[in-house]
Amino acid sequence: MSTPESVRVEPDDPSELVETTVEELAPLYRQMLAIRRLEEASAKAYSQGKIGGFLHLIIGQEAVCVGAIAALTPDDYVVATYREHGHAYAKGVPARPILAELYGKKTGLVKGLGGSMHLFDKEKNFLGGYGIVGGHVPIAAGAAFAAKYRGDGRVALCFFGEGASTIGGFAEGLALAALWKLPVVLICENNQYSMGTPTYRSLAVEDVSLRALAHGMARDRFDGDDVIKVKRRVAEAIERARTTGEPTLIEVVTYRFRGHSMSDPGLYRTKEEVEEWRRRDPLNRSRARLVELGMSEDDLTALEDDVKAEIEDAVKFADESPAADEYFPYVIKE
Amino acid sequence: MSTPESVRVEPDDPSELVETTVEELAPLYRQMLAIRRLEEASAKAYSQGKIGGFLHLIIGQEAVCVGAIAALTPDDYVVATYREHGHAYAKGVPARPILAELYGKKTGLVKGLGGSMHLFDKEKNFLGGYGIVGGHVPIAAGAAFAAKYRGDGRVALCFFGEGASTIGGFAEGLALAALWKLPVVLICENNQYSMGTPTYRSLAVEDVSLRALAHGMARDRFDGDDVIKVKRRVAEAIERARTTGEPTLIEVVTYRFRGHSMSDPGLYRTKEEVEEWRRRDPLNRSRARLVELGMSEDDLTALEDDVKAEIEDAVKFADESPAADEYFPYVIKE
Amino acid sequence: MPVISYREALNQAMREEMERDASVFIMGEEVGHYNGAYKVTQGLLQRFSERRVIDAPIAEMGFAGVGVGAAMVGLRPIIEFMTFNFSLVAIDQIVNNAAKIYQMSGGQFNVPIVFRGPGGPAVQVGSQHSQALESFYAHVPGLKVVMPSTAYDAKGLLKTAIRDDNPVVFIEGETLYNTTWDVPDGEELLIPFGKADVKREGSDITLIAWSKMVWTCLEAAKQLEADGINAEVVDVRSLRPLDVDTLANSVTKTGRCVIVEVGWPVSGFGAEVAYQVQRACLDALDAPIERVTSDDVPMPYAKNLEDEVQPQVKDVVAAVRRALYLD
Amino acid sequence: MPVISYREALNQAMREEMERDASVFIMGEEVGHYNGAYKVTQGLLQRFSERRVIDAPIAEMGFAGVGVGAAMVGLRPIIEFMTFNFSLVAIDQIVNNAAKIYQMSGGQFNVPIVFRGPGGPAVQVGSQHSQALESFYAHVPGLKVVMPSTAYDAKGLLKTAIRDDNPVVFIEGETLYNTTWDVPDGEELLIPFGKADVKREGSDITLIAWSKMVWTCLEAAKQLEADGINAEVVDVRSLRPLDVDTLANSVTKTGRCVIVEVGWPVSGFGAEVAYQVQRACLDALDAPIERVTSDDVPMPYAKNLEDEVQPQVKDVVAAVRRALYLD
Ligand SMILES: Cc1ncc(C[n+]2csc(CCOP(=O)(O)OP(=O)(O)O)c2C)c(N)n1
Ligand SMILES: Cc1ncc(C[n+]2csc(CCOP(=O)(O)OP(=O)(O)O)c2C)c(N)n1
Ligand SMILES: [Mg+2]
Ligand SMILES: [Mg+2]
Repeated sequence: MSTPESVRVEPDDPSELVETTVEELAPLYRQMLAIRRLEEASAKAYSQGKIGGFLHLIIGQEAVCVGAIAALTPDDYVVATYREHGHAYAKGVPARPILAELYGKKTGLVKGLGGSMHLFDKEKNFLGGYGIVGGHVPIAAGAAFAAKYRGDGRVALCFFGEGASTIGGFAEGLALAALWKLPVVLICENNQYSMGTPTYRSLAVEDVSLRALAHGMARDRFDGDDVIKVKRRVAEAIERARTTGEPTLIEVVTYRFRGHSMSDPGLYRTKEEVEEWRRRDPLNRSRARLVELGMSEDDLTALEDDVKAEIEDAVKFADESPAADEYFPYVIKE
Repeated sequence: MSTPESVRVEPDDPSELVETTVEELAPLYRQMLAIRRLEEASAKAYSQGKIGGFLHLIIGQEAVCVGAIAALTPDDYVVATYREHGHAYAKGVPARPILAELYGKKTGLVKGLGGSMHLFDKEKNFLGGYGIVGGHVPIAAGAAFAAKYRGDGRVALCFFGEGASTIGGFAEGLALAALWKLPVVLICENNQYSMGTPTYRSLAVEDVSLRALAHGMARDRFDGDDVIKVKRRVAEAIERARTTGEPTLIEVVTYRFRGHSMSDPGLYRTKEEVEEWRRRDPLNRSRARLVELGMSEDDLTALEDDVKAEIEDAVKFADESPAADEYFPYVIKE
Repeated sequence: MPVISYREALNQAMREEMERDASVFIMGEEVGHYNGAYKVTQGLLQRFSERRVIDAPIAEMGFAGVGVGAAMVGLRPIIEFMTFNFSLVAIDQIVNNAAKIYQMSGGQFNVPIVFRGPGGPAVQVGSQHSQALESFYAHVPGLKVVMPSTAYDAKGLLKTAIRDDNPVVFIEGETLYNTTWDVPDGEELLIPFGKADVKREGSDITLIAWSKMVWTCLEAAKQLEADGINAEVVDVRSLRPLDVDTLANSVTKTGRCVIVEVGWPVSGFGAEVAYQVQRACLDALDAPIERVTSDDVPMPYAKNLEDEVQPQVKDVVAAVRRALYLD
Repeated sequence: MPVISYREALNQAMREEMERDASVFIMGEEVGHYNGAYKVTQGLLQRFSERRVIDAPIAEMGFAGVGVGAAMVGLRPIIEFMTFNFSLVAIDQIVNNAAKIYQMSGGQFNVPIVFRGPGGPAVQVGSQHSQALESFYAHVPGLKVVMPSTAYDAKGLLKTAIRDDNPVVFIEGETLYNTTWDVPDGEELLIPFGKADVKREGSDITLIAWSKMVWTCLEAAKQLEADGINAEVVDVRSLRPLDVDTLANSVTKTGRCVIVEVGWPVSGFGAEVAYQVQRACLDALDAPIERVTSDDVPMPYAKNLEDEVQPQVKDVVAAVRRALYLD
């Protein structure tokens, strides 16, 4: 059994600064902000009855998907859960079809058939959007298997919550990725709750990354406040996957500011706890960093206005789009 | 995360001697021998067409089930796989109903309904006999859960092959046992092959016991040649389960002398490898030890004759028993 | 009689049975501290403590199996699936273990366990979270399968399920939790399995349904009345064992039959019902049996499509008119 | 035409398709070095190397899912289940992922995957290893379900399955591997899905079956001939899509119908067939449709009981006589 030298299992000191530039950080800040605004717009539309079903927001966790996916190339694959609007956006899916999908419109990313939990974009190599906890981990391993089979150098990123770490799908995906050395990076977004259950009541050991150990798989573990740190650390794993074909299990400690889904008031957490994490808001942190790095308030405001306009446009688009209208053609491919 | 001090993960030096007495060892040797003869009788009956279906023999591995179960009390539970004749016998099930079951007779342990893979004995707290790899691990955790629920101090032993360590049922059973601190001892009989697949092609890391690590579960790993050693080491885990309620994952390295089942000629192993392990035959080892400890050849021969008579009687019983004749009453309990 | 919700009825059933029998416990995701994803287990943790109301991590195969093991040695677990969609990762425990252990052990170990939770299409949750799987479970010998449509039936059938010595798959209507019905207080409400229930008497045609579709049929019957068509609505309630007699008696009386289910058409449980009814009363049938089912597609997300896919009152009315040769 | 075994036919189908299309690969337990638990993949590892013939550890949910992911990005996996009994631990991948991804993705990602392996009762392997699960899979939109009875059909249907752009559940008869049939050599054998096959022409009654039961029906037809009864045997072959036309044409011709399946009776696929046939030709039916199924029990181990549980030639003959009002 071997574990790479590079493994750092403890969350780092959150105040630690990772070197970056305005050129690198500003677009990531923009993505995070767009995701935040998109989620807020979705929440609003949900409360207006324009979106139905389950709506899982990622507010507070934006730095994870944005940072991780920033380390990919467009050819690489991303596989995610039901909490995936941000991941889709970070992979290049525009706000318009995402929101239209949530509205159940014909112009939606998947024609109104999938809704919030099932975003897919073939062109962007965004492979979904899955509602069965853990069931998508083998799928990500499969995309990585295909990359290895073809030798095309692609890598698959797979996102899942810490709640998924107890289910068989995750365990089997992990075992196969390790055994066959598949170029997949498994990213556990440990937001410390699986619905209303805190990790200390669902995990015997509150360190998901340790699962890699018994499979001789590389692992990493850090906090997800700094989008650049996420990018750097995930980039190491991606590099390892791309060059050696070896998988990595990464755990990023993060926090969702809102309930599990729109129907969850989140009463199982104290106000203080939520406040504490809101103070660590990855967006504020990145914005402050941009100011430090010399980005002007004007430029920031311009960026923020641009995001606002983008999301407003998406809302308008979703609002004005026609309702979804067909489903039979998409059951069996002829 | 904590791992008990007592963990020893490397297989011990097989020549190492564990203290014992004739009084302790002789009955265990007798059990092992009875199991060996029972398996041989089964193999013969299979080749005569008296037993059908899949027949998985445990020849070579006898010291594991015998040693482990010797450390239990009758009230404790045992849950096993399809390769479980020996486990049933060690838990106190007589040879007669075991063999009659394999023959599909009315007098069989489960009335001819289960066959070789599905032995059950309620009175002996032998909970089966399961054919779906890994699926019985949660069941063992469930029996342990019941023991904890009632506070009755019972412990459950669960046996499985190393091939089961990649499947979800095992992973979930392990996670739950660790989280809920269930008094279960999970015993991986690592016979180095899962059907025709050697461990180096099925496991990323050829040490199943390491899986315990990430769950903060106690673990142990040793070879299964010496029945007394198995008994001692498993006894430690049983003691831990009984007194603290904590589960243990134990891996015992062993070897099956024959194919996976009667229909497997075992061509994937070299003659030399098989010979090497036959030389380590746990029965020979125990017999030699008994001689060393002062048991006379006469006493040994008497014991061996007794075993022979017991199994011959069981064969006769099975042969002469009437065929199974009903199945409807055992579908739904009225 | 007090009018209570389907949710409250289920809660009462579990509470009463847990009071009555210390071997009954509940295990599932969010059943305790969260009081249940659908609040069906509201207050039970508080009443019975963490020993008997156990929050499980996400490991359906694992905790379903833990339930089976515990049941084998005499406890009476109630395993909650947050929804039956998630039972698919645990179905091996249900089909290969729970249903078969009594047989495999030659009658030694029975498995008194209830697998319960909401099933059937929910609202706008997409195809992975919206499906009716009763045909799977009804197929399997060794299981009992129950699907109540009303609060009354929910309470009486769940209490029976908990006392049953066999594994019971108890599928609640995901959209029925807020529906209300008269449910007697005080006295013991136990509804035997294998008894269909005539929810509305009628003479012209028999509508056979279970769970949510009973409500759709009752609504259709109301509309049909306006056209002078008097429909009888029979609620199957217990799919396995199935009460063919009550169904056949009704069809013998009316001469016509429409079977309504929210599941997929092919190999849906309705096909079995159709076969049984046809066998029991072919001569009494004045028209071919009609089936109304969801479309043969995974459930779409958009509300308008979702409605289109599922049987609506108008679809039932249309089927009745076909069966009466009115159109 | 060369006479080859069902096993060899499947092997040829895979070999030919792997030669033809580099994106086809095989994954499963013991498919490579061991040449398959039932030797269906004999020689393929040697021919195509470990890259394309992949021995998987015991993790059906995992490797079924790996297949789905690989198929989404354009490979064409053949996933072998050592037997379909073990598909129950992977069924979530089949039902919730493979079958639905084309729909969930709004038609963007199709999943060209074959899940294959033996199914149906084997011989004396007990209830966990002996069951017919086709009713489960046939229930699910998004899947195709195929069950060949002969070497000819096995080859032609498997080749079609591998080329199909959708997930195909391909269930082989666990006891049919050694049966032989004429299979053309050289030319390309592709049998379209959705086409039932009349395996024996007859005029008095239609026997409908699939997989192993086709052989039972052919044997019954032979015996019936001695009594002057001329039975037509129709092999369903493709359960989903189902060729109702061919079935209905036969029943319209004969006026009588017996459906024979080796699965459990309740909600078995035969109920669906019965419903479809009844709908398509109620007026042509001179007697109620008869079904012959296994008994409603988990499979016992003892040979004599195992035979008793499953439909035998004599049971088919008896059902035919009932349908002809001869007894
Ligand atoms: C197999 C399965 N079981 C249960 C659920 C219901 N469920 C949906 S999300 C969720 C919690 C998941 O928590 P986690 O994995 O930590 O992800 P998070 O929601 O925190 O992002 C549960 C229990 C499900 N979707 N699938
Ligand atoms: C879920 C499942 N998949 C596949 C099989 C077929 N199978 C039976 S035993 C076996 C090998 C098991 O190997 P291991 O766990 O090492 O146990 P051993 O037979 O060596 O004792 C396999 C693949 C099965 N029974 N269940
Ligand atoms: Mg979480
Ligand atoms: Mg082994």
